[in-house]
Amino acid sequence: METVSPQHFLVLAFLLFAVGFLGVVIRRNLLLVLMSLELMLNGVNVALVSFSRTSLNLDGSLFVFFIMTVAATEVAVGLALLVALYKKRQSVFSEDISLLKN
Amino acid sequence: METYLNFSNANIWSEIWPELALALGALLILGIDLFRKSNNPLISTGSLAIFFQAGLLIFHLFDYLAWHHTFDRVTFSGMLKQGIQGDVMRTFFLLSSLLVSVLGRQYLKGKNLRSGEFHHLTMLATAGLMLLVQSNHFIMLFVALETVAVCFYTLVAYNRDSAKSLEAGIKYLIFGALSSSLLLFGIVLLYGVAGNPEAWGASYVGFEGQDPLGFQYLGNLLEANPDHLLLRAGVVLIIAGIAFKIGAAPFQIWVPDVYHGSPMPITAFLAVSSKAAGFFVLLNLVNGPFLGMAEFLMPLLGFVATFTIFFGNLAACAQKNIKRMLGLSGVAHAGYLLVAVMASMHFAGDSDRAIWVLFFYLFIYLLASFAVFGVMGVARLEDDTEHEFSNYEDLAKKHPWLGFVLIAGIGSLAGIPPFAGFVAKLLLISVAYEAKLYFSLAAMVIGVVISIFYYFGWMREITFHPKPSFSDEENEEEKMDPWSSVPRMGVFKFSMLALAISSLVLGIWQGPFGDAF
Amino acid sequence: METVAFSILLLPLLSALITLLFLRKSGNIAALLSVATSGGILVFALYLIFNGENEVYTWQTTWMKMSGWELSFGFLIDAPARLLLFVVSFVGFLIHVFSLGYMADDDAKARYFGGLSIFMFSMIGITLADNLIMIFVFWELVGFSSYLLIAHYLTTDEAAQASKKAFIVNRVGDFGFLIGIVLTYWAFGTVNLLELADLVDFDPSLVTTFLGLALACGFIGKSAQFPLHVWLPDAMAGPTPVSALIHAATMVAAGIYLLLRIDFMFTPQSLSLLAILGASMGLYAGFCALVQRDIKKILAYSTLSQLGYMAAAFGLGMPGIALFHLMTHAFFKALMFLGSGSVIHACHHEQDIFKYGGLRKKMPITAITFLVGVLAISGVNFLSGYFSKDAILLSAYNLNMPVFILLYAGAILTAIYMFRLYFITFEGQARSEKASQAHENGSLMTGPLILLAFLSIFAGYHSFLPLAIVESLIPDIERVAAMPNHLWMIVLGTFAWVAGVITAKSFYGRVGDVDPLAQKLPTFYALCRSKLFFDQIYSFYIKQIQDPAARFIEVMELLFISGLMVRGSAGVTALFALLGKNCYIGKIHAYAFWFVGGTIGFLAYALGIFGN
Amino acid sequence: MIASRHPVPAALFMIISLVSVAALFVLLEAFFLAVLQVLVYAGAVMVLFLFIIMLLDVGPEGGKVSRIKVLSGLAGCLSFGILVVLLLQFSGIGNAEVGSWQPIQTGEPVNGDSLLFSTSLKNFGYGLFTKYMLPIQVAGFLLLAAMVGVIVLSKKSLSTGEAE
Amino acid sequence: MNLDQILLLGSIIVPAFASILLFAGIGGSDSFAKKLAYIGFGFPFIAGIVLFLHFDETKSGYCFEIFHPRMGLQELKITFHLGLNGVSSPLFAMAGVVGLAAGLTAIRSGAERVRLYLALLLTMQSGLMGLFASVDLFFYYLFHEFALIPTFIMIGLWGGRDRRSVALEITIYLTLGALLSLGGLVALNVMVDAEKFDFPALSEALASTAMLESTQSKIFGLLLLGFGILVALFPFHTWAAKGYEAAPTSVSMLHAGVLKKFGLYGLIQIAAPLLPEGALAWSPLLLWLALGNVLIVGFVTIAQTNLKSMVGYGSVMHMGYCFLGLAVCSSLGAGSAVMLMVAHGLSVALMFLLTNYIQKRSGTFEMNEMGGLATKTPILACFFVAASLATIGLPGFGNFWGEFGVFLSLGENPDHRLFLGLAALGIIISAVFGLRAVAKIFFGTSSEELNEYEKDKPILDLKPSEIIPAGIILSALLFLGLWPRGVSDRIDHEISTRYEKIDLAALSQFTPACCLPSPSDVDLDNNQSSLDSLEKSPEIQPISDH
Repeated sequence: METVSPQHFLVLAFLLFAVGFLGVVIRRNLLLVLMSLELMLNGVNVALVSFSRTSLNLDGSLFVFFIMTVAATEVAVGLALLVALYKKRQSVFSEDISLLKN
Repeated sequence: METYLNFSNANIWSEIWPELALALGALLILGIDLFRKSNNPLISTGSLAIFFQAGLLIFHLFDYLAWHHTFDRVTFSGMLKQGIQGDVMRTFFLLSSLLVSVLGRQYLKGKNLRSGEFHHLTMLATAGLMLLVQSNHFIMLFVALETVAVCFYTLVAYNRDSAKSLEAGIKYLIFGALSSSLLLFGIVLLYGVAGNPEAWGASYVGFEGQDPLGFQYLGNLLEANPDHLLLRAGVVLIIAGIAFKIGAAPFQIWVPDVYHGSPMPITAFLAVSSKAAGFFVLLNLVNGPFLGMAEFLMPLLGFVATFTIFFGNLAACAQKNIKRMLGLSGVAHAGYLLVAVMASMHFAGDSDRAIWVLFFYLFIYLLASFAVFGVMGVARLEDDTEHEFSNYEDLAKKHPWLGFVLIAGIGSLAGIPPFAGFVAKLLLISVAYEAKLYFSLAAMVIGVVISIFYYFGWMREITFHPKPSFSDEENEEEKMDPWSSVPRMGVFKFSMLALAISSLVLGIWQGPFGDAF
Repeated sequence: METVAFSILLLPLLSALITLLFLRKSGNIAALLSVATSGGILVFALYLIFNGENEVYTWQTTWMKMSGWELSFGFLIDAPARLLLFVVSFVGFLIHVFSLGYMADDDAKARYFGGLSIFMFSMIGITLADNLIMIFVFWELVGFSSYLLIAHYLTTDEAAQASKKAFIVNRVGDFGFLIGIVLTYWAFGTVNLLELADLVDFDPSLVTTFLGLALACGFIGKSAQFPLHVWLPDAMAGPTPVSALIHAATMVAAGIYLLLRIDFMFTPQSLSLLAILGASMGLYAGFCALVQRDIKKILAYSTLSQLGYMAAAFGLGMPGIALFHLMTHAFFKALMFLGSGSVIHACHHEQDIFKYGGLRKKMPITAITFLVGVLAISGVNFLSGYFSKDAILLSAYNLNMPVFILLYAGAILTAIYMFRLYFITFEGQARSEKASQAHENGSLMTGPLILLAFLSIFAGYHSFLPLAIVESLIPDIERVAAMPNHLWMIVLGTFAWVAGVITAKSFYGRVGDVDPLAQKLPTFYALCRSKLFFDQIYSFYIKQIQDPAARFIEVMELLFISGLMVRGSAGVTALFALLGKNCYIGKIHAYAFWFVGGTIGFLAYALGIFGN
Repeated sequence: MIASRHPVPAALFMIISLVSVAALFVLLEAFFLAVLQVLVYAGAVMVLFLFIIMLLDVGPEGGKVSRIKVLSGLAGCLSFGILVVLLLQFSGIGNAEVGSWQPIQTGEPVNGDSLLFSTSLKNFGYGLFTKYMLPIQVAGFLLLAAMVGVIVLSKKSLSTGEAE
Repeated sequence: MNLDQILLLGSIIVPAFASILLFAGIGGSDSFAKKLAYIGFGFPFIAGIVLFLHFDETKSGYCFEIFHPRMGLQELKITFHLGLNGVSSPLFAMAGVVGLAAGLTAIRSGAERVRLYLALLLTMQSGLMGLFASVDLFFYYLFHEFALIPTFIMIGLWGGRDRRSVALEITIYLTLGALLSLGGLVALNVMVDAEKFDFPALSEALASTAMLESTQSKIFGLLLLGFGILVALFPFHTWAAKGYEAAPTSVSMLHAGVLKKFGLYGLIQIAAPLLPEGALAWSPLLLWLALGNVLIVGFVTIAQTNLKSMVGYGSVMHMGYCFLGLAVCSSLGAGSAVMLMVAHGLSVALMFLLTNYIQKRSGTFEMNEMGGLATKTPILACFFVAASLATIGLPGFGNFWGEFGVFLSLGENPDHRLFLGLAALGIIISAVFGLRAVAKIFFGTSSEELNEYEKDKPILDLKPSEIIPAGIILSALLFLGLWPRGVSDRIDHEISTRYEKIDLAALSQFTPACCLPSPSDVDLDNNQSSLDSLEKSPEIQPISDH
């Protein structure tokens, strides 16, 4: 009987990553862009854990821990930036945030 | 659990005393900023930071010259790999952060922003950079990288009263996060294969009990099977992640915007330290774990270098805004440096010349960039991100010393003798020759020629007084002179002149720098 | 001995230098200095000629050395050199003296006499040179000095044009000469005349027609032979004594001298070609001279024809005869030029012969001496011209009939236009008030005339002349003397000049201020005036071919090199620069696409899609 | 989640996906990480997101998104994903060891430099605080930096005179 | 360190020091600056003359050597090494002479911001002296840049029409050339492992281990391209006339006269002797390009009506002869090319100087708007006629010997005879434009524009302060013309030793038509064998593929 095999996890993880990437590309609301970035990191996490499980090696799981930390900090700083920016520009949409151009 | 004891015994904290000292110094500054009452400028956080880092730099130099560890040693149970190159880079970062503090002090005075956090973050970032270039393990690398990145996100947006600075911050953050997730993805792929190679059809090299995230083991693995697809994918993704850091095409796109928006000292910091760190990490990787894939990576890097050189120079030609132009020229310089990295790959092992040339170039680049950005920081514009060529009319006549420093900087960036940039480029060309990278070499030469266009255009503004046309005179009326408040003799002026003179002297007489370590 | 040679050579240079440096303002002193110099030259030259006891004297030192090529600066004083040295120094001296009078009221005397000195320097250099390169050096220098002297009246545009023309046309000749020298050097390994002669004796096959003709280009340019003859008539824009010295007596004759120096380099073909060339030149120039109104131009064309005679003589293999004619011609042509000079001077620079007339009564000495010259050139028996010219005719008659026919026609023509000149100028009534108030010049100008007249009467009797001078003529003259039908030639020669005199008298005995020939035979007259359209052709070349070509090439250069190559690359760069700049629209998403593209590209590379 | 234009439902979808990721961790026997996942992400991060959304009360994106961009983005990312899947296919996925789960050995948790997989929190902690001591410290400083950064960015800009 | 060495070093140091003083603004007054400039230009002149006289003609190799190993990049084996040899000493003296003339002109020129002007010119001067004095190739290049960069600034600051754009264009163009030649030098440095980066070391290293013919031709091509751009070889010549037209007089004098010799000097002194086979491989193309210089640029020169651009194009045209001399690949050609370089430098500088004088008097460069100046300014006319005749190549001036030698060397190889014929056309072309200029400017009647101009500004003849510089150069030219051995002997010594290999290679290509003993064919056969042994012997491992 066909059980869930590691590569299913991997495919899922990679698709998560891809979906996050897609979100970054198509979402114009920067909040959602940040979320998509989180999603990408999650995909990486899933992949890491499944790898670490299949290769019976703990380092990957430890790595996940660090990745979570980083993700949290990034979100924190990013949101702070967004708030500050919103105060200036009254918008979080990427098309309104294009002062810096050629 | 004595098995874990070996690990904790491996943590010899004295090995990283400069980093620790910097971090503690950062905390100290934060604390002083909290509890300081008096407005005595001598114990202002800025001057404290400068004193502290200068002292640290001197100590570290003493340490380096006294011990001069020539052998590489792995510490922190595989996290770090310390050696002479790491020491050199430490010196480099210390020097650059010291200069950033000098510039920052000057800048913050004018902008009337908080200085404590600025220096705190600068020093933290520097500590992170110093760890980054010594890291020997992907977790260490990632964490250090992120530390630096987070510090930079804040610093880029530090001038939070201007929307541009904030926008630069958000852009840098989004693309930084994107690239770091690419990097992670690559790491994961490598890790996955390294975990159990046979499962992924890779030939297993019997290193029982090696850390699958450590450079050592990965190096052996990649050398064993250089054309394994997953490994290749991982490697290119990691390189993509680093290409973002060094601003190499096609991940260079963020560079001008972020340079444009961020405060002047931070632009310099980005241009010098973060790029240098990226390059050194790349150097570590391609000469360490990725060496097995050299002939697979060489064409990729060659393409990237050529594309970067051409894109940077060409796009810079059309720029009116000087900060953007400098950003793009920085991209071009990244391209030149990539050529050096390729050369180091070409004769990895048998000679360190290419690496030394890379260091030399980076060092000269540091001198030049800080000179340029320092002088630009002096200018008082209504919006300090909008530096036009016209703001620099006749600077050499109005303030000769500023003009001299600026011209020395530009000349060194452009590689015009007698400035040191020329020697750096000469060395670069020679190693590229030895490595037979003729194609990249041609690209480099053409790029340099193109770059003369914009550098010379700027110099022309500084030195040649154009014939006054009516439009100019009309502008004179409402345009305030950006060079109204030029600092008196002080740390700033001293360091600026020191930079310019050193880049002039190094162009003529290299002395001890003239021979590789 | 070499000290004497050096002093001859350097004396005029020294005086020229002094004139240039110190005497620019004080013309009279310069003039005296220069005359004194020429006197000194004459003395030294005579010394050199007469105590050389008739042997070939050589002396040389290294002038320049460059990797195997060694150029020597040396003297070769043999018989022809002595002869030419004599002619140059003697005529030169006389003309210097004459110039004192002629240029008395010129305001640029210093320049004039300085130029004369430079000319003497370079001419003597040619005379004494012992190798081709040295000859070439002085060859250029005489060209330069003639350029300087033609341009003497430099405010007049024609002087400017003429000087330029003279120099450039000469350059065209030197172009061939230069190539000839270079090829000679690489063919023989030396350019020393004596060594060359020895080598040719050793192996005559070394000589090629091309080589000879290339070297002859120098002669063609310098002595204004076809097709490079156009500069000489224009060169008359210079002062008359200059025309006498440079463009009649010595410099143009230097071409013949060059041929003489390298006569062993010529193959029979090239010789016959030269003969035909010279003979036809003699005829052609005669026709041109027949219809000129400018007294100096007439003389110039007669010079051309006489040079043609010499060339023909050389071509017939009689270099000695050519030299003989060179000598006599130098005397009587210098005489006539100086005579015309004194006429012009007397008539306040009026040069149109139809504005003259009846000058015999007003200036008898000039008239008589001029007449002597005319007689001599038209070969009246027992004058100097008679001997040299009839020698040429005789040898032509015996060796090469077509050449003889040409030359004989030329001889008749010579008599005609010379007497035309004489009659119109000196006989009849004055046809302009300038002519009517003309009067004889001072002794400074008449003295040389008389001396030269004397010489042009008696210089033909070579056996009376000192052997040291005429030594080089003897062998060829004896060959001619040994030739058959002398009497027949005497008859023919006499007939020639008599016929000439009669025709000229009948035509030009009584003239108004228009040329009777123009009324009687207008088409023939027009044809001769046109000089076979050479000037038109050359000016057409310059105006319609050379300058447009230059402009065209300039435009091409602007278009392709500085336009397409330089600006084009700059434009392409600018285009790409704009492209690169326009990548930055400032939107995060536009930037994100770069990342997508980059990642996909990298991964594709990893997958080996780009063929790796 | 990325399909929805309005941030609030997007955030909710996000929470769902995060929780399900946690579930995956549980399936992979990484219980501690699953807990962390729920706590950190669902508990902290997403709450923060929702706070901000409410604070700024951003509406949905306008409909003026250019289709071509979306499509190209879609195409790009899908091709990216396909590339990855291809990679897996090429590189011998589905062979025996990968296809099956080995049991977790208990016993010596450390093998040379590498830590062996274990479900026990103790090993996790030991690993973190011995081998990864330095990264942990750096991560601490990382958090500090983030904190300072957030403060800098959100503190009121200081009035003149206070500047040194 | 004896007097000569001190002079040699001083000729570089003194101007540099003076310029530094001026830059730093020591001693405020302009008069002081001028005094300083007198010293700064006078010392190299004296040094040049003295060293020219002290030079030991009999020995080939370097005299007055100064060597300092620790100054320079050890990594690239660069050392600080000065010295003069037979080829460089005449050029060194020439640089001194032209420099003095240019300096005097500049001091009198009365440009605004004269201190800066003099400072830059002094920098240029020191660079020029150093360029010919340095044995080490890197310093040779570095000094060239020292001399080159001030020209850009000075064109930009004191230039004539559209100076800014011209300055930019010239900068980019010449930087390209400089970089390419630098690339060639670096290639030389990398491919040959000598212990020093100067000619003797390199040649001895190459003597021990030969270089592949292909490598040689690659490096030589690179050098040729780079140097060719700097010397305005035919397709790359357009910058020259434009730049000289825009540049102030002293700069044109120094650049066209001296600095432009840099490239040819490098090719003749270094590239061809080190890479004989490369030179031979490139010589056919080079012949055609040089011919393009002579004929095409010559015709362009004829078409010019602006005096200054005519002089500029003329100088470019005559560089073609130098290239021809190089291209024939024989010691005769190279030596004559060096002679021509010396004379050409002098004559071109003189031409630019006189052009400036004429412009000062007539207020224009348009030759059609002049005329009849000779009566008003006889001395100027005298100088100009002399200068243009010197450029034309009249005997008695140095140019003649150079050109004649080049023609002679062209005649040696039967395959080059065609080029001999075509190149000799150049003497006619240059006569055409030179004399046309003389006639238009000085002879004939003065044009009405000139009369207009003369109304408010009377035309005076040269002042003594103007005669002196011109006189210095002209006397040097005459010395060259009247006593060529003064220069040719030392050139001959040096070149014939340097070009032994190349002469042999050339001889091995064709059999000489002449029967004169050339310096090398006495021991032709055994050298011949040694030459082929270089190619075919297996034990000698070529460097180029390490």
